Amino acid sequence: MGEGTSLFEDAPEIDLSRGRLDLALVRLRMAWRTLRDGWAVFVESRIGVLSLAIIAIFALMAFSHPILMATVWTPDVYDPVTGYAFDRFEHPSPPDWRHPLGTDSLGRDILSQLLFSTKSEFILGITAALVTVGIATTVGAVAAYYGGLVDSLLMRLADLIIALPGISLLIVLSALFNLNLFYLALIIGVLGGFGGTAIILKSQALSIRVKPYIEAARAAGGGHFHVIFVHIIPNLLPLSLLYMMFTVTGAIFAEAVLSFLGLLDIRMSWGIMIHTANTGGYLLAGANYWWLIVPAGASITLLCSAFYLVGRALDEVVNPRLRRHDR
Amino acid sequence: MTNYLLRRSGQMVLTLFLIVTLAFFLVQAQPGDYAAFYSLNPDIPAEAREQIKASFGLDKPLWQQYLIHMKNTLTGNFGVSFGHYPRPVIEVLAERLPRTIVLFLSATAVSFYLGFFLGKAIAWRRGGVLEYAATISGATLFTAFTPAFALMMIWIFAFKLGWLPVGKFLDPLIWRGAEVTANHVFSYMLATAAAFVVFAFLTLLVARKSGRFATGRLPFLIIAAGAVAIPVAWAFTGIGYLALDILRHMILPIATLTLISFAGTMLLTRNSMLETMREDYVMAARAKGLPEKVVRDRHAARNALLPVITSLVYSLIFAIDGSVIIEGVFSWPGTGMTLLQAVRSEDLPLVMGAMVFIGLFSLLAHVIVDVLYVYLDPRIRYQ
Amino acid sequence: MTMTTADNQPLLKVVDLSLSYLTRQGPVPAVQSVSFELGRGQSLGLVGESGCGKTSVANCLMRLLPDNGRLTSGQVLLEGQDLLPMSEEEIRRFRWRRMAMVFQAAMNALDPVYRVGQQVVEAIEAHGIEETTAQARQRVARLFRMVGLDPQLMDRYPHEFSGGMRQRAVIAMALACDPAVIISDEPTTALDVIVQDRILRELKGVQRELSMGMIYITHDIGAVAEVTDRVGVMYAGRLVELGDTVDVLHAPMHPYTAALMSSFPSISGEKKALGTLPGEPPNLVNLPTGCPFHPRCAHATEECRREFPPQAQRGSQWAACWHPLNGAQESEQS
Amino acid sequence: MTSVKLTILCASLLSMFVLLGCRPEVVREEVVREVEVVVTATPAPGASAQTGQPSAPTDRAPDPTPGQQPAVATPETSTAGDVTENVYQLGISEDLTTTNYWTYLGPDGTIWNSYVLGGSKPSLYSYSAQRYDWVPSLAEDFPTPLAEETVAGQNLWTTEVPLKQGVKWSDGNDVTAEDFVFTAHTVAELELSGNWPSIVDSEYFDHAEALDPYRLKIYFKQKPGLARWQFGMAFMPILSKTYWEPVVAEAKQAGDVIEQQKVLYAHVPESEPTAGGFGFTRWERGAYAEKERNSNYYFADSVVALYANGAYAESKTGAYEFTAYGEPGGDKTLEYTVGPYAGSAIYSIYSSQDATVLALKKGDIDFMLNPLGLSRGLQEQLEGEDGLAVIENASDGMRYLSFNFRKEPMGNKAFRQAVATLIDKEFLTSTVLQGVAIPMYTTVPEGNRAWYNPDVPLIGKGLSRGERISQAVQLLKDAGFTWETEPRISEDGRFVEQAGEGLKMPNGEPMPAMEILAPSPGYDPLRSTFAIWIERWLNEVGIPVRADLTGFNLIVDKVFTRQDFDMWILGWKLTAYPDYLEAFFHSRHSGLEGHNAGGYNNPEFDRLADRLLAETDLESARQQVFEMQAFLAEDLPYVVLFDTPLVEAYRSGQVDYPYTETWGGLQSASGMPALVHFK
Repeated sequence: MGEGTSLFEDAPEIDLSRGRLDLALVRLRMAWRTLRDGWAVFVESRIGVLSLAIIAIFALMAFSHPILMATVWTPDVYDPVTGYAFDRFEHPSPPDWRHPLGTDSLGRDILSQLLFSTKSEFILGITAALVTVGIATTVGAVAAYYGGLVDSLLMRLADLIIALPGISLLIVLSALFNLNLFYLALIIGVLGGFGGTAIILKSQALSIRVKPYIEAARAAGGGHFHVIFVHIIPNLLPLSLLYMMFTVTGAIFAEAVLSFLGLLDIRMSWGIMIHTANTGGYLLAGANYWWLIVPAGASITLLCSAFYLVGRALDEVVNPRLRRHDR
Repeated sequence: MTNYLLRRSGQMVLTLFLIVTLAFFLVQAQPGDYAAFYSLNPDIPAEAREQIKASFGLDKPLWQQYLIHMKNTLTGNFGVSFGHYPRPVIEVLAERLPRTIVLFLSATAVSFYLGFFLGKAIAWRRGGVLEYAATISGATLFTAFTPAFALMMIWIFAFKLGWLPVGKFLDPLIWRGAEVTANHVFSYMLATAAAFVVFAFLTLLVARKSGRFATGRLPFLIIAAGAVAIPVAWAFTGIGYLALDILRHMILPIATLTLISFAGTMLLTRNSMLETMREDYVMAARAKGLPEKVVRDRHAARNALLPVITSLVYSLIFAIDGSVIIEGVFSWPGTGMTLLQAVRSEDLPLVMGAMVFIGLFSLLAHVIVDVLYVYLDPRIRYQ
Repeated sequence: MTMTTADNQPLLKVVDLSLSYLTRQGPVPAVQSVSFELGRGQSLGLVGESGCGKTSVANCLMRLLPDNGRLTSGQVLLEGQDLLPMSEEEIRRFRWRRMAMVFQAAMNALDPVYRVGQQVVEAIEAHGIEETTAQARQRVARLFRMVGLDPQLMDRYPHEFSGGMRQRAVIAMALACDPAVIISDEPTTALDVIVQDRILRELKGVQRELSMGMIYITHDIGAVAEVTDRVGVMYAGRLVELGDTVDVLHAPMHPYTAALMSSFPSISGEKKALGTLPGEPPNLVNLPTGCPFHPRCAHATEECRREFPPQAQRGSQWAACWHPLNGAQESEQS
Repeated sequence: MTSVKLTILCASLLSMFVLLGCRPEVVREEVVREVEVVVTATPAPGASAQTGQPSAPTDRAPDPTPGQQPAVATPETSTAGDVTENVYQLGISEDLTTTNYWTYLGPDGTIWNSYVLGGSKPSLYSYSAQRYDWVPSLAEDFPTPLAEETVAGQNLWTTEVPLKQGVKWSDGNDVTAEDFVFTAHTVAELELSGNWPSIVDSEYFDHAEALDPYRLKIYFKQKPGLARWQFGMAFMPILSKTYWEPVVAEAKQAGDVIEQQKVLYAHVPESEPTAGGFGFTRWERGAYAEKERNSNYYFADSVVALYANGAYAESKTGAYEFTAYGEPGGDKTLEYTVGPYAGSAIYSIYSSQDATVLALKKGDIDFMLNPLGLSRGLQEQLEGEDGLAVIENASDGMRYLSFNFRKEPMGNKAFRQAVATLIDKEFLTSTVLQGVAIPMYTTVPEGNRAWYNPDVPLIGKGLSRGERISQAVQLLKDAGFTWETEPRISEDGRFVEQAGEGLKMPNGEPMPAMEILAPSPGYDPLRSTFAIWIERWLNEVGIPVRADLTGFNLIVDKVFTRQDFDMWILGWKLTAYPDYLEAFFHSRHSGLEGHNAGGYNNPEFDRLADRLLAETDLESARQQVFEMQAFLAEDLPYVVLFDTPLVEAYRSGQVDYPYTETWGGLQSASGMPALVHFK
């Protein structure tokens, strides 16, 4: 994965004196071209496209919750946490048209919980991914650009972090601190950002650093920050995108596991849904109470593997050596 | 090679140092008083609390506390477990460690092998049905919700089919009359495995040094003989049936761990293979008229293994992480379960101890992988 | 050219060989209707710019095609046996035993994790040339001596070898099974000139000594002149000229050959202004109609644009050109 | 090469079968111990504990099961032969942490330790089955009444207890008064921690003396109430002096008292004499513990009978007969013969409830010990399963909402009553929580029959939504609270059309925004559900509260350690003798870390509580507890919310119990290893 395609390989052709707007325009045009080419490679992966479709469906689900709550669902009945299905006498009750996924053991609508949680999972995953990638690209670029002591320090830190088992560490943290969704995202993001992702982005940044246009930019009087943020980091973005996908998978999975163990301080999530089913003793009930476990369980698996597989497909876009033979 | 290993050991010592520091400052940073955790536990006699405070230097300034903490940790003094008072943390952990190691090393080995095997197969026959099937099922299992999945495995194989036991690591009815403890058997199993690995390693090393029969079958026959000798030797120890009982209990957790974790290795191997398959020496091997399987296994896969071996560390760490959940579901009392119980019962010394142990374990993983790497890559070996 | 097998059959006969690569942009014809013959003890050079299909021809001969490569037509007859319809297993037995290859980048042709000697032994054992490993190792020692390597070195790893040593080892490896034909794909590109020269000479010597057929692929006209008896010139996947090396080099018939030669320093080493070849090699995906060289050719006419030219024969030399050059004129240049 | 690998594999497999064949016959020697007797006893119920997590309410459960099988005796007859074949297999969720009885009642008081270790030590008195009568065990009869006596210039209270003769330790020694004296003195001298101080309270206990081997005299520094004597020292487990004396002597050599305790706690007993139905034989850490039948158990074959008229009778042929609480006669409500009928009891550890249930269904275990019982989903699954019986019992817990009395308006009684009125416990327990919880109105659970007062004021019970709101509004108005906009109820009385706004306290200040700390749903869905609904109902009338669902530890930290909060919801696991009422509500316990974290301070109640502590008579103590319950139900320092019933399952195809109806379920009797029958 060391060397990938660069977004702006031909960037040095740009005359730096031509002003930022032009530069931005050219960059935009080239980014668009790269995107189009990348997309062409991406769509070749049937798994990747399928996974992207799954993510899109989940995104729609996330958006649908507030809309449904504002229109057809009354909070009394459909609130994911405090709702109660008055129209039933027994809970958990099986699906019907009013509660398409039935209700949980506390009489709350499962579909509403699922949709509500989808939103949280997206927020969690994307926050974690943005934090990871934000830190990792900066760390990677800085380490590669300055080298020497800065590089050694940052990379030793990364070595340390990847040596830590993540879930175990989060469990310990949950014992010491009161973790809510935001802190969880932050911690996962920071661990990822200073850890493995930083190492990979650094090696990519190294290969960018030796490209002639970086020399050109420096010769043209670009300061360190200018070079790092305008020339190196944008070229790291494709690879960063790839690692965002993996971070999302990791974050959602970690949340589910910690919630399942009852260690997080949140009111509703897919993990909590399974936790509720489990403490109610329905985890073993399988077929009889499938709607308590399957929607949340399948969502975790589907969304996690979708992000993971999109990442894998992106890998083939970003890393040409994985592509099929081609002339 | 010496340089390489020295540098790596240096890094590891540093990492260990950082882990211990991290443990200390995490406890410091948590809301509430660090001292309180050690001293407010109502189950600990009041005077004992004072003593604990003193032994941790809680009355001293922070930097002195830190130094004391460091010294304590490095000398193996992790304090006294609240939940197992007055057993020292180190003793509790030492008791659990062999079980975790036996289970998770085997599981990682199996899952690594399966992942590598599948990875090389799907890279070799790229775009086949196998690739789609393996990738999708691998990723699905990889992201399957572990507790539910593990429980499902128990339900199917232990309950519905009744082939295997429902969790635990031994059957009390078999062990009732046994004269040895389970840890005794675990240690012997570990020792046997270690001895076998060393034996196989040395055989291969001798084979390679002598160069003569490097490509022959003799070394493999010798290793096979060794493999046969093990159960025979165990049969004479009189505790063979106990080991067998443990092995029977290991099947289901190993299968579960393998299923949830092989995909990582598989997909990595696939990518690594795709890259090595473009190398000239693979083309050369094929041109030499070597059978496809030889080209694939001895040349492409053998080289693709190098970057994958590095990821063995992560597989091991992933397994340790999984242990927190898997051990709970399978009633396998190892370090993962200890950590979870300690967290739940706020047995902070045990939490910290378990964390440092798990850190040590992942360092051990690094060492193993480094040695393997040196063995596998002559370019490093002869530097 | 005159050296044929006893039954008057050429050692290697390639007839109408065509290869396409399937790509996202559609099939790309990498080799089109290439035909040539090679006799025992004879050596044939294939020259052309990079991307002209030389290496693809070599790969076709060894049937080592990437998974998107498709042979669309042709025959490759080695000692009268057609290699193309063979099953994978049959071709596997054939490779190296009868036709071996010296790889383009010898640097990378050796597997870094095995000892060099072992990699040769492996080939010997795969074809059952020697009974025991010990005998195989003796054979490797002989081969090492033959290519000028100390047999002691066989238990070293590739990264302990210098570039020249590796190249020799690769040659030794190619010779391991006494092949009838040896294909050398730019065997010396990565080496410095002096080593290059020595290895070339040794290669030639070994080929003569063992009386093997050799196909020598290069873009280096100088090397062609040194080692080959006949030479074929390739352009855009087609063989555009074929003839005895001396004839082709002194009196090229195809304008492309002439241009190619003019862009290299003289064989005799005289300093001389390099003629430049205008334009770029054509995009194989989108070949020009007619003669593919016409956009770059000074002599191009309407018919060049319309139709692929027939072979123009001159003795044992031919060129696919509507307007073959007068050899005498051109020879002045060289 | 592959074929070689295959060879290795086949060879290994083959040799494994060889190995299987070599499995030695497990030769089991009949362990004949020279043992006779012993009484199953239980330590006194100590302080109550915060109910923590649903899956293990208190891992430091200080109350190791109220009265186990009452011990009684007749010499053992010829049951031995066939009985030893039976193995009683139980599932537990967590490992023991010690096998040392001192440690178990000291710092390691987990429920799991109590399941396995409990019942192997004799005690003077114990609880009777089902009814929790106070009956003699090692004692031959009731003690002499407390008397004042002056010893060496000190004014002491004394009592004398006659002991049964012929009760033996499994090492052959008699269980005598000396063992009691040794145990009590060790606890006092080493200042043992954990549950010990509540059993041997140094503020009361002075010393004990063996008048002769079977006559014991205990001296108290001040007059002990029921909690200290009858439900305290009288339940003290008695440890063997012969075995422990050297260990204690060695411990006393160690430096200060902490070191001494450490030495004692760290001792790992080996073949320690037992006096219960079983003796501890093997502990495979993390896997299982095994107890083997004590073949000369003194109380084996004794017969216990409970009569409908309240009488209690216990006898062992040729040894003793005992009756109390009236003349035996009329209907017997219960009669059983003490075993044990099993050769051995094995406690296997299954760390997840689901795995335990599968093991139960599969037949690997006969009964699962779990302080929380089965959740509803599991219950449903096991019901109707062949060979399994599901039973339900009242439990010994209480979940409550309480207030910080240091802040207004929480100190206002009308406010608390209004809150209690607004909470529809029946709706939540039966409708929302589907009957997994039982509404509660008083601080003693119904299952605790001897002490439960059914006639306390039931604030809000049976009201409709509308009635609740109007009553609460009225209560607040009467106390001087005012609204800018009063809440308005819909016509059918089901919904609030207009929530109350601008609520002002009697002093004219606006009602402050308040927080209810409650466990998060991940921790306990029941309590968090309550919290969320309470938040909603209070908001409807304009009381600005917000439920803060958070970690258990954080609540404990805020409420008990720092006392920085408004309201909180937690739970207690309760002891049979309700002296906890004093601990929870007496103003002397309202300091930091005290049980009365809310700072409830009512001199009237303090007087009641003090009187209870000093009470020595059972019947008048009962009257006082009734009075206290009624007082609390009206003054509402706690709004008691609910309790959960305890559901358990056992393999009825395999085992049978003399009775299954008991407070806290079979688990509270540790699965009755000495009573269980085999089919």
